[in-house]
Amino acid sequence: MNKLQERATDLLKGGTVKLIIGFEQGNNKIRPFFCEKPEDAEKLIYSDDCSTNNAVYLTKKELIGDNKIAIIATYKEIASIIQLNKENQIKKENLMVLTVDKDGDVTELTSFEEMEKFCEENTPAPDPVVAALIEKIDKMNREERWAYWKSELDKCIRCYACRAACPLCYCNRCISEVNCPQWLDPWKSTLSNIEWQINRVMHMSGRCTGCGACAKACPLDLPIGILTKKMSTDIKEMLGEGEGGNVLSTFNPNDKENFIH
Amino acid sequence: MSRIGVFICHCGENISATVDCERVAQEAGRLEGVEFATDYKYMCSDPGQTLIKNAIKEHHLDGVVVGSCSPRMHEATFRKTCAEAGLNPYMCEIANLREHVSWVHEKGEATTRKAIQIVTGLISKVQRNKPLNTIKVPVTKCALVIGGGIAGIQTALDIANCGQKVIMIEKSPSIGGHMSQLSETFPTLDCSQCILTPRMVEVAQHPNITLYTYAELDKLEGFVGNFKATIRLKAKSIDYSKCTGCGLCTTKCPNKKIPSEFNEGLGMRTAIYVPFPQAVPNKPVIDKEHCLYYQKGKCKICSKSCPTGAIEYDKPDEFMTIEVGAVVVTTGFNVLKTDFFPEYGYGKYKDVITGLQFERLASASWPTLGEIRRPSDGKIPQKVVFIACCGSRDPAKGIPYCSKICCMYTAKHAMLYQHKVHGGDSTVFYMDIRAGGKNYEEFVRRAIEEDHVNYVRGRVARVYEKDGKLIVKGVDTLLGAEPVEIEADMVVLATAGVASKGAEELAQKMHISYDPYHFFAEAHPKLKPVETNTAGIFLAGACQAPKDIPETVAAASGAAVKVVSLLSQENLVREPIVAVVNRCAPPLFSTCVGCFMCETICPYHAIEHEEIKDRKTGAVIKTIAKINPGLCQGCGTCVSFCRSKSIDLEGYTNEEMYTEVMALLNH
Amino acid sequence: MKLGFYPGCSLQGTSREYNESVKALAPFFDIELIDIEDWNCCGATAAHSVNKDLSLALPTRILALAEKQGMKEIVVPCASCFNRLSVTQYELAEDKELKKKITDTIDMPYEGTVKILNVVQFIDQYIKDKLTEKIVKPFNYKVACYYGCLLVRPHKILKFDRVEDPTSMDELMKMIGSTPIEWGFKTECCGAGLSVSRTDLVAKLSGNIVKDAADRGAESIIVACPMCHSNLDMRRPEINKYLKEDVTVPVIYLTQAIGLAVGADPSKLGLQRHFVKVTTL
Amino acid sequence: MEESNNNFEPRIIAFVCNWCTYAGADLTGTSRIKYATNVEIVRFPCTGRIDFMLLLKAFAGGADGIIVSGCHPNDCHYTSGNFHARRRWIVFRNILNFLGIDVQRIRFSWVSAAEGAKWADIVNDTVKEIRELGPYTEYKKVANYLDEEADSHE
Repeated sequence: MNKLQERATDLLKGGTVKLIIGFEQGNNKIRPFFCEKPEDAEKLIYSDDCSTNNAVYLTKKELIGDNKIAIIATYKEIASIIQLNKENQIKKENLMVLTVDKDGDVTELTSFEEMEKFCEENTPAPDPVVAALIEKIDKMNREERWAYWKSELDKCIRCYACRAACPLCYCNRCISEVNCPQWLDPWKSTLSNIEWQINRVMHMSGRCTGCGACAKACPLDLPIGILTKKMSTDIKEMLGEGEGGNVLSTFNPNDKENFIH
Repeated sequence: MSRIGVFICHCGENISATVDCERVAQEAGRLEGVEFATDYKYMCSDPGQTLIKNAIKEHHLDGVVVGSCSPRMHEATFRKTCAEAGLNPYMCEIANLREHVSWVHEKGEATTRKAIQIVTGLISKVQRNKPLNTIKVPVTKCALVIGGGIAGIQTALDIANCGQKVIMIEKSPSIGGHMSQLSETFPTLDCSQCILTPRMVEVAQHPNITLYTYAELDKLEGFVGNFKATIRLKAKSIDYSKCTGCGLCTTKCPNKKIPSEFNEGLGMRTAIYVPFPQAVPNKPVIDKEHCLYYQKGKCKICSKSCPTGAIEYDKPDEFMTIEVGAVVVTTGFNVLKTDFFPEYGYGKYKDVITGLQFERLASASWPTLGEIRRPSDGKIPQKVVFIACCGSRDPAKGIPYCSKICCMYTAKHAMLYQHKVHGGDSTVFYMDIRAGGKNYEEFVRRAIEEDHVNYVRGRVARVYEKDGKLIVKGVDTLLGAEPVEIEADMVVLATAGVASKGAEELAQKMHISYDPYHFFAEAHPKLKPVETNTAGIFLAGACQAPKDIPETVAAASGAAVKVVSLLSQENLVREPIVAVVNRCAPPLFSTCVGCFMCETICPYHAIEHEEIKDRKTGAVIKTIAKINPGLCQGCGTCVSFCRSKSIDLEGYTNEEMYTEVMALLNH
Repeated sequence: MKLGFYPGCSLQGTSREYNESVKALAPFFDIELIDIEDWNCCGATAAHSVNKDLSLALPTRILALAEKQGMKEIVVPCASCFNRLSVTQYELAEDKELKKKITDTIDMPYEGTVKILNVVQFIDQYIKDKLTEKIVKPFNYKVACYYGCLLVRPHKILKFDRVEDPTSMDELMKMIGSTPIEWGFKTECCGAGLSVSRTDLVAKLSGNIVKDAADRGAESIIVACPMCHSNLDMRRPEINKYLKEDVTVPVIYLTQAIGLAVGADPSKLGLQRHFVKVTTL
Repeated sequence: MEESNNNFEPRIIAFVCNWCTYAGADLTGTSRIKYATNVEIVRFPCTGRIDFMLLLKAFAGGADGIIVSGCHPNDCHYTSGNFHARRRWIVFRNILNFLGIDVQRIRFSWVSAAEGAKWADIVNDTVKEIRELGPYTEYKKVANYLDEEADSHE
């Protein structure tokens, strides 16, 4: 057993935690693993190659209840945990955050300062594919952009996998489910598909940690991840970093714009 | 199926000249849900209103749309009409057919069409409207005044004289504030103490005023009409019920070398002390930081000397919770100390003093008995330089604003100096002389012309000491920018007026806004000068910006009237246009997920945390946002921010607005 | 420890001893100062009084060269060069369009990442900690620390010391055993570039400075600016003529004083190059 | 068949706050300044209340243009609603533009209660501009996918 597995065994045996959310090797890919029994601990591995952002499970009451749990976290999870905490969605006393370094040593990040430091030191390089696509779209004229997005989003089947995969889409009732008024048509249509994505991006503004789980979850491989990516970059440039990651519920009297007459 | 009534007003010919009112009514009458539609010459007239009332009763209308002038004109009128006929007033909407249609468009088909569309939009909206009831908030009939300077004194007396109860708290041992430190006041040169002390005594003796000195606000909760304030009563170490104020203890206290705050450090006081002879209350407190007993555990001389046994060393600070309906903040200001000005000596030279220190030197009582003697050696200065705008109007010093009072008090200082030191020589360096105010300009002219104060327009670059003199290097910009060098015996800096210490912290406790300089912000610079953005909290005096005494007193009386008009009501009646967080059946309880990101959006701090608890165990199931209807003013910014649409604004709900927009377009 | 170094024109000419003393001091503290290769004039007063773009382009080229040569920090002893370089870096950081225009002009990439240190900052950061232990001969004199204009102003840009009453040099002088005096002319103007065209004005302005220092018993005036030095030192005959007395207090560079204290060879510090002889020391 | 731009009458919805722009538009009326009939005003308490979804819905409902207007910065009746709204619009407009939605069709402005003439100018300018841009056909097509299918069968 490696150090991670040993630590996991101890935690579960000693009853320190009820559940460890981590990763295991699936048939073809790394997948999330919910480890509840000490004897299962040997299945745990550490990898940042999992397409899921496991922080998404931290807001699932039915999974966690009032139990203390541990999460084996990579940059993605930790960035999300920091944001979730700012949004009052984390009970710190019930959550243990573990990371594994390149030597296989397990570290517990006990405070949010430590987590923030971890994120600063481990920020992944930007994805060149995403950047290239954004640049390509930026260079199109408006009609071309419209045609591009219309044809892409026309394919969307509104399965809401993007919503389910996102750790920050934790609302009990999504706007897509509100029917008084019916903001979004519930069926698949180009209009409501576009409207849904606009809502998703607006709701993510300033909050998105850029983990890319939404795009990876899309069964049609639609380029929806670049919407949040583009929005995050532009917001930083236009408005700076918002308080608590939230740019839309704070303001600066000197915010600059050039379109209000 | 709703039963809407539509009433189109001709407004004489104001509307009907360009809009075919009859057709608007006819078309509206054909819409789904419309039970009754008509047009009339003057809908706001008595017969017009009777027409509406009769229609409501006769047709059992459950909603009304009046097509008339702007709702800003007659919305209240028509809502009242509906209420009189038994229809909830918020089931009435006004289509603006005059200001937004007939007066701005030519006669024609397009104009009539637009009128029909607007009416259609509102017919759809009113079908979604819910009856709303005005919000009644009971009022606690007592006001809290924070700060016992002239602003607080005036406010408290005015409120108390109207028969309302007042609680005044003052953080220092005596009320009186900065005004009690002043020698004489411009532009009349009457003695500050003489006009102030009677009012201080009146506060202490007024049956409607309860005074707590040495007390500070610890916490403020609640909202207009219903505040709950926690007051920290700092331990005075003296039982005031026993103390007779004989003052024996203060003469016996061995620690006599403590710089007196009242004298701005120019005189000394003891550790057990009354700040000044006319203090109210005129009873001592023990300054624990300097008391030998508190610091070293030995002494107790005051206790031994006290004839009534009033000294109580071991009493801790106490906390008191009071309920008040309104709060007036009158915490005043401070002046910058000389050590803010390295170019003028950085607090190094004893004879470079602030204007407030000069007030003490000129004061008849203390520490020089009214003789102008400089602090370093007690000599009478033969040459004095006054420097105006020290810090003020200087963005590089972080104080771009004008401190307003300095021009006048500097003229007064120079004048007092000339009166007291015959043959003395005084120079004032100034940027501009701002003497706007009744008899102010005349006062300054008197200083220049009758008392021969030498006014030099220009800045001082540096003050340094050489051979026992203070060398003041400046420039006279009216004489071709000639450098001026004066060998002075004393230099008085008119240092900038700044927010009082702890102003920011106090503002945060009360949730009122403040400007970048920590002065408290009024709700509107012109029309709401004594209100804050938090209903029920008012401001007066220099806590808002530097102000002189007449202005402060005027503002204090203004704030008092606002308080009295609030406290004279049994209930506050408020429009029910407030935001609400939805509630639904368990296990969800509300669609609010408690992210509380809306908290920062609310300018009124109306968003609170509500814990939903298990009825049996009392365990917290969920924490959701709750909007305090007493604080909410109904802007609705939180509503459009909320991602899960868990907040809605009564009167402008998502459904109402959505329906109105879609109906406008679909017609 | 290697640091970038920008001498500037004065340090190659009238103020060779400043250059020499900075360079002589470095090895005592295991510091190697590496000149920016192919450096040019910063433009000094001349450029920024006639052509703003030029006055920005010249320093930008210097900073761009430093970046290209991999320097993270550069030491700029001349107060005027320090001022011009810092102002340029500030203005270009504030205005993206301007930055583009200037970098297009010099046709070199420029990021604005190089940290610019004046001589006092350099000593504070890299010498101060080890200074006390290195002292072999305390500089046991009454001194007047003279800061002049360009070292501390404008504060908004330089963010160095207390603008109206700087004390950083006083602190350093205390460390090497001196007694700094309190005086009124720490940041008064010496007359600067008017040295050549209006020597009479310089004699008056610098005269007041020298006189106040001497009257208060200063045994030397400590400076960190070549211009101040030449006005207080080289213009002493004119000053004395204006003052109608013979003031002999010498003017020496901060680096020379520290150099003496740590036992550097006086000739390597260039002390012999002054007009007002440094004999009493 | 698109209508020719000359006789095309755009539908424009104006989302305005009650305290500044609505009152400003009232002043346009009391000053009897004439402007185009193409704009219909919807009253909100504050620009902060104007949900971005309502703007999208207006386009979906067939609007060719939109005006959003409220109090000038620092003049908000509720002190900061317009500041929050401004941020929201900065982000929203940016996203729409990236998606290729025609942001030229949304006119944002500050009109105070004293700017009756400015309101008339804003309306007239917007009507002129939208008239030049023509009907927002591409959005209308997407909004009603049945029509789009019908089109593609032609």
